[in-house]
Amino acid sequence: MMSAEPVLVLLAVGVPLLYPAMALRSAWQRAMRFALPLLPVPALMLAVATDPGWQLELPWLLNGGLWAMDELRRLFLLLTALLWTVAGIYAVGYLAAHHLRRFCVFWGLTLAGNLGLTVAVDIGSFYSFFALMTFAGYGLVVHEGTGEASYAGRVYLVMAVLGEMAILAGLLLASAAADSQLLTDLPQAIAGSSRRDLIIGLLIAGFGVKAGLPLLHFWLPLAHPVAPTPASAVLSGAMIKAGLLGWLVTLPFGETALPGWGAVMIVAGALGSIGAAVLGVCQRRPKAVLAYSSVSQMGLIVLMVGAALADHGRAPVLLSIIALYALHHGLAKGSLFLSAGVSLPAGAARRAAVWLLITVPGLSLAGLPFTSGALAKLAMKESLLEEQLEFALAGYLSPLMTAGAVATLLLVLRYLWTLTGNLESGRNPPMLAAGWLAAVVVSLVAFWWMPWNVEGLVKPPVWLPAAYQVWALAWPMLIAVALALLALVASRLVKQR
Amino acid sequence: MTLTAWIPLFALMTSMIASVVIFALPEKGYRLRTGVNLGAALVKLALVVVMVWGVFRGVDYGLSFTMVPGVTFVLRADAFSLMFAGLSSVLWLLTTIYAVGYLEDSPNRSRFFGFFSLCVASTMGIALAGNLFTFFLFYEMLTLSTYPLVVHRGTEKALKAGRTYVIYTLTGGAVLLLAIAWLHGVAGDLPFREGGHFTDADPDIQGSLILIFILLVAGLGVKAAIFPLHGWLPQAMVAPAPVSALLHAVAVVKAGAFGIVRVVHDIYGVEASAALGLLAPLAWLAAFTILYASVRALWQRDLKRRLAFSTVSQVSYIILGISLFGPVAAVGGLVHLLHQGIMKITLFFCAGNYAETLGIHRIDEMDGAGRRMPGTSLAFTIGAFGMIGAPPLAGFITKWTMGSGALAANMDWVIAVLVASSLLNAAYFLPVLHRLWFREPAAGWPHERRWGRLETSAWLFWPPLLTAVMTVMVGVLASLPFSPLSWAELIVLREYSS
Amino acid sequence: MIRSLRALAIIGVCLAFTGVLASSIWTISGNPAPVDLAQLLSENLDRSGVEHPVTAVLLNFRSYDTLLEIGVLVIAGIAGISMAKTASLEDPQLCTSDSLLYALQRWFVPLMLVLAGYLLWAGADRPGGAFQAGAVLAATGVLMRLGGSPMAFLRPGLLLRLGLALGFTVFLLVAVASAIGGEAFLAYPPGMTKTLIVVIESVLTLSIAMVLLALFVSAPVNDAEDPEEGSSS
Amino acid sequence: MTLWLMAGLLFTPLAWAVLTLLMNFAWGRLVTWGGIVVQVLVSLGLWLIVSRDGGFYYGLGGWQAPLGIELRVDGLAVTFVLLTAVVASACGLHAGVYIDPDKPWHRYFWPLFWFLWAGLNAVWLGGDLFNLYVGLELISLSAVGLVALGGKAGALRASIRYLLAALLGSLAYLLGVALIYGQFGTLSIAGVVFRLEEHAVPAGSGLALALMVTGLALKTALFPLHRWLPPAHGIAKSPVSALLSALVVKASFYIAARLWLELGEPLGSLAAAQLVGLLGSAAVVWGSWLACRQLELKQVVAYSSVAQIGYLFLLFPLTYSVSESVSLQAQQGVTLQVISHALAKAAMFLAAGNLILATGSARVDALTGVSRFLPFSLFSFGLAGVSLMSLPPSGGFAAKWLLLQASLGSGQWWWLLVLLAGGLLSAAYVFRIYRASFLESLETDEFYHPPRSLEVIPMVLALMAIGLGLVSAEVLSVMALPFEEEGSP
Amino acid sequence: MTASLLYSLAGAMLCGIGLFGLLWLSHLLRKLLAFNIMGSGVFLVMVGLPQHQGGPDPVPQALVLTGIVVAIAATALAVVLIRRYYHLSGMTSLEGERASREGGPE
Repeated sequence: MMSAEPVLVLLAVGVPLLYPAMALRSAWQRAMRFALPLLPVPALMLAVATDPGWQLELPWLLNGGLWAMDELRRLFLLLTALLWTVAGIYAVGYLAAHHLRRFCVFWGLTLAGNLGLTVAVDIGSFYSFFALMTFAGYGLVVHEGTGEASYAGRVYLVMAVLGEMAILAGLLLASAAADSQLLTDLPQAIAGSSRRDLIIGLLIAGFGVKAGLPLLHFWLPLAHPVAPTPASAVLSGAMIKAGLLGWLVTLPFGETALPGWGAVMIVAGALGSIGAAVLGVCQRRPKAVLAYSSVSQMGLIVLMVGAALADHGRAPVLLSIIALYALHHGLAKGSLFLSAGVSLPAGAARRAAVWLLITVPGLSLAGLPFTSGALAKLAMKESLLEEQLEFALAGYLSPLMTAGAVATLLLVLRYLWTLTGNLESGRNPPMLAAGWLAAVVVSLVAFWWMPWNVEGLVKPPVWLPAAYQVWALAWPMLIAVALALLALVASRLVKQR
Repeated sequence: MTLTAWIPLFALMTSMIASVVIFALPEKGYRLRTGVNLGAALVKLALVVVMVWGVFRGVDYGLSFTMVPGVTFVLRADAFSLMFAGLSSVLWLLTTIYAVGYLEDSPNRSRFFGFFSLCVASTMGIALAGNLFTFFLFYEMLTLSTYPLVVHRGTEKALKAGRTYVIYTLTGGAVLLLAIAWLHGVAGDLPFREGGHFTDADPDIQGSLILIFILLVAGLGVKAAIFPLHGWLPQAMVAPAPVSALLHAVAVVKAGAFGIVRVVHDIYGVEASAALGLLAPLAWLAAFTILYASVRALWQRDLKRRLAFSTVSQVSYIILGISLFGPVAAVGGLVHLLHQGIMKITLFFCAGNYAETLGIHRIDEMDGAGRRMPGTSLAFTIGAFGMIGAPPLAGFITKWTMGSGALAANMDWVIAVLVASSLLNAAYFLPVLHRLWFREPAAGWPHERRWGRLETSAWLFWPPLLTAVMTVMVGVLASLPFSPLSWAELIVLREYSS
Repeated sequence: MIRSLRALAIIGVCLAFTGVLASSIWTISGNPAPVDLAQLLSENLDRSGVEHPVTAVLLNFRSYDTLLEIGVLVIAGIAGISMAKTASLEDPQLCTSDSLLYALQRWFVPLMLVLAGYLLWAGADRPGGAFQAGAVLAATGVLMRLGGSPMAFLRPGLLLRLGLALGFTVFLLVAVASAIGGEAFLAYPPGMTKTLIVVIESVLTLSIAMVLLALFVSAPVNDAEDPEEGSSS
Repeated sequence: MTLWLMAGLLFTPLAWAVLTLLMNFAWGRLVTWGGIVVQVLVSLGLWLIVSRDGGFYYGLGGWQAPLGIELRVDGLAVTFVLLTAVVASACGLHAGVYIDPDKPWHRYFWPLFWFLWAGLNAVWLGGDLFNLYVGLELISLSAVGLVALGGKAGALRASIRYLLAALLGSLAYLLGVALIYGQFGTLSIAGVVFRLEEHAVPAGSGLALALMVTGLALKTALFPLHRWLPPAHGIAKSPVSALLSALVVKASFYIAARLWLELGEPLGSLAAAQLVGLLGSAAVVWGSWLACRQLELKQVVAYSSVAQIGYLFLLFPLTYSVSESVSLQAQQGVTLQVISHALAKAAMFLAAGNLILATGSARVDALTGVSRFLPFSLFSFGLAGVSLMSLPPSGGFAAKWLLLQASLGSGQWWWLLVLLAGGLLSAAYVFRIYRASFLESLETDEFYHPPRSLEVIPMVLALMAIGLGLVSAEVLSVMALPFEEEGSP
Repeated sequence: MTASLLYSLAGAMLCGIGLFGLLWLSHLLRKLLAFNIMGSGVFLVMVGLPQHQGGPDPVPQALVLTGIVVAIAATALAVVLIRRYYHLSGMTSLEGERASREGGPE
């Protein structure tokens, strides 16, 4: 199978890149629409079928291209491919004829950028794919063309360009320090360089814009509601993870202990998860709520990144857990977003089933046992036990995590509450329903067969948490439900007066 | 006259002869004129390719004879000159095709194409010049042959722009002549030599060397549109699109930058100019021009004036590149000479298309042009993204190389300049793209013209697309042996090794 | 006021000019010229074929000057004629019918012709020569013209132009003849210098007289003119 | 062989003058074409011989220097003879077609033309002071005759003014000759130089040189004494004004330059040299300033002559007490300036003549839209303008380069500013005419198309002016040749 | 004070007067006469100056003779031009008509 990789990876990146060419002939419009879900398939095959460790030399590409795959990137590639396939199916059903070809062009380009940056190892192509994804993403955000969409697009673009520039400066400084064009050499060079803090600051800020760090997240809640549903699903599911991947690949985790930066990230993570929850709850539109939920979830992941930065010993373990959590969040959040566009069928039984399938991924997000959320949360809890981490804020991690869990469930409940008001009843276009169902299935069922590993933190059988763990997962959810009921009652009283 | 001496001269003479022939053609000799034009362009391109292959293998093309007692007329094709010659001959071919379509039924076309090929002959002369004297000879010929093109329309505005253009360039030429004469007086006839002449200049002439350098940069700065001397470029935008495309984005502006690079690299030598403390102020001036021009571009409402200011800022990249004392930065500067040419000519072609097909000149008239002219707008988008420096296009390669070069020369502030200017570029290009693709068109176009199947006439449609593809290929395939980046590395390698 | 200022200025300039000129003349006459050209001239006089030194210089040593000088005279003649209109000869007010003048004319004309002939011949060894003879001849012409005789040959036609050119042509032919013979331009073949000089002198006299007369006779009173360039013709 | 050539050179113009006197204009034209061919061949032959064997003295009438008249045939003289041959033949051919043959007084055009040519040759080759005076007179009178030929009141007025100025100049020159003869007893320049080397410089003889130079400056229309030139050159017919501007003005300058190069050291003074240079610079500025303000095309070109003449007089300061190489550079520079100005100015006047013939009016702003009807003449006018602005690759540029080098070498840097400012100022008025011709005027009135051959001649001259820059090394190679044998005292 | 010096000085005086007349007078014929006076002054200087080393020197006399002829030719041409100018424009001096562009007569 070794020889197949280069062809497969070229196909994975090439197919979506060349797909927009179909837009030249208006006759191919129908074919373009149905080809949407097929685009990520080669990438999916690459992620699932082949085992990582291969390398593809492209000497003529930019400053000497090198594409490779390792354990971490494989997870991200898998997430991206899965999510884009599912969203693709959904999009076929969802799309109106208005500006269809333009949508497909930008869809293809963004997908190519997203896939490319997961496989790229040399700085040139990584940054190229990153920029391609960002600018093409703009096309998806402003697709509707309403005033609000173009405003959101403008904010997205301004912040994205600022982020890009920060990344460019950071990468430049790092590559100058490392005197090489490969990402793999950067962490070690950054650790040793005289301008370490400047580089780290730039990289964190640059990728932070994409990953939704607090104070850099403003475009997220604006962009998601206006973007078409499949686009916002992909936006929050896969594209945010690109920022995360940027951190994981460039920042010097294993080299030296960076207590300072670790602390900063933890504070940011905490702020992100709780602050986003507070804001999210007050939102009226379901997609806005979900946007804030993404920011809050990313806050949690940032916690783990901060921990990894602070304690370089535990870094490798934490990285794989971060990847696992990102995978779980991507899939769950994707299905939630797709559900926002679903309409309720006629029959009571079918209506109940639909509601059930909507709530379960949400609950899994909050850590419902037997779901990927539980596993992710447990793994996170185990990895962040303070006795193994020796740095200042280690003690605060577990309370923050519980607060995070509570916040997540609150947001999910708020989402469900707002959804009841917004969902209209009627027949779902077949492909739309299929896309949404596929997302739910993948998030709940297929998750267990994916090639993640929990480094032995959670004892097998992983999908059946131990008794004490069930309680650890359950009590934050109970608190959240209690708070929700309290809020419901308070709102009732206010309405009567 | 051996063959190696014959080829550079003939490369120069092809367009000279073409211009004479075209002048003699009657106005309605349309087919013959286009034939002569394209034939000359192809022949020239072939000769340049032969020379490129020759120089790559180390063949030395040279020709010299004493023109005025004490000064020799030298033509020499070294690596750097072929880079510029290559650029101008390729882009001239495309612009000729474009110009044939653009000037469909306007008067005085024989006059136009005559001066057009004369101008390219002088550009080729500038590229192949072997010493400052020959360089100056073609430098002034360029001024003369571009004036009729700038005032081609004959309207009052065009003539006023022509007047400003002449005042600027001729004064610059006079200053340059003063400097060259003084240099000739101080150090005799200096051929361009890799590594320069003044590495160990004796102290007493150092004072005058500095003054001469300032005068040289001032004289060349007029055409390179460095800050205080850039006034003529935006005004010269009144010229027809092919003129502003080839001249003010590629030939004239690049001649100035090319001259400065020659002075720093081949006359003074990089070490000497650094020792004399000349590079730092030059770098500051170039940086200031980059930022100033980008800021000015923000407020321009007319599309071509905005592109003109963007050219002013982009050309200073080249100067910034070579004034950062380091091989990698120099590579960045030199490669930008080519990249900016390709990208900017795409933008000007598209601007010309919009003006010619839809009659729109101002930016706020461009709403929804993307739907009506998707091909041209796609090219415009690629060009714009290239200018912003978005990878994987040509602009990114320059910015990346220059950035790492600046860091190697530990000039950190250059990174800030590069980032700031990319932001400014984005600030004045992205709104245009937004209007192009995401805005609904206004009621009707000012005056629309139909050309059957294609969105605009074939002559106007293909060149911008071709240059857009070149922008992408030059960016993506940057490390190919004959790509601009590796050719720039070859130049700098020879420059810094001697 | 300005006029007087201007007068003063011009007077000042002229006085200064004269003063400087006088002082330099004074200093020059102070020290003698190092070489005496006259003494050198006398040695070569015999080879010049003419006894009188002035004529020798005029027609032999510096004959090129004389050739060009005759050329200048012919130019003046040409310019004069080019202004004339054919009918000017019959211009009434130029010729008088006064009988006293007619009688006087009958006495003087033969006398002046003889004088002219003498002057021409004397040029060889005593002061005289072509120019003086030509002038006297011209004077007789003027007298006859005033006396009313219609000098037909002076009408600006081929005859007049032939007369003008005659002297100059002969001189030129003699000059080129010796050059063809291998000598320098304007050198006389040895031995024949005396006769050649006399021939040239006489032909010159005729031409000089013709030029001076033509200038007087064809007074430019006509309106023939060429429109100035560019003005709407 | 050289004797034959010398005889031919001196004999043909005078013979042709007389020959054409006897014919009408049409016949005269045919004969003139023959004469032109002979004269050009002879000049070329002489040039080749001198470039091979170097200069020599040619005693006229077989007599040697102090007594007889000697012609000094060196590189400079021969270059000028060849230049005259080229420009005069061009003007002759152009006049043949330009001038209306059936007007009776035009029959006298050819004789005056040939006398002018003979006078010019006499001046270029003259080595004897008095002979130069007669040559100058020959030129002046024939030039006045040409200006006045068939002219109206304005032309006559200009020719009278010209005649008076010329005569005053000649008299001043003659007075100088008288003083020199009184002082040194010999009339040949070589003799005077020989005397000066032997004896100490006698006081009072400086005035002689000053007088001669002033007289010649008046005849060359140097700045304060220039007012006679513009009317004369402006109003005369185009071929005539081309001849005047290109050659006649240069004759008196040539003599002044010769005197200065031979007698400048002993008799002249630094103050005088700098004064003349200053006047030259003033001429450049004043001439260009006025050229910008003229309304009529030929007046612009005439005033541009006044300006360009200013450059020539930079020779005086640049060759006074400077090193040998710098002085040679200055001489070469001025020679190139003379040649390129002669070619460019002749081309410009002939082209202006065509343009005026086509547009029907002599004004500059009547040129709008002519580029569509008469592009060829306009282009030759433009090319000549390039040489006037001394932009590369024209001869004017090579001249300016050499003058720049000379002024740098001699340390008189202020001439640098004059040269550069002069270039820019001349660009001002040349571009004013370009501007007028490029303006697209809507009302395209009908134009008269002059015969095609009229347009070819100015183009050839303009191309030669442009090409001169490239071949200036060969052209100047003749100048610095040693003499065959030293001239006898 | 030899006789020749006297002649030369007289010549110089004549030149001065002639020059003044030429510059100051406006009537063309008077200018012409002034020109002739100056001419004869110059000729006097030319002949007078070399006279002093004993005996007359024939060379200047020949030169003067040629000079006189040239002067006659010039005067004749001037007269012809003036008459024609008078005939065409009725003016006897150059200043009368429109001043030249710079103003100020010659």
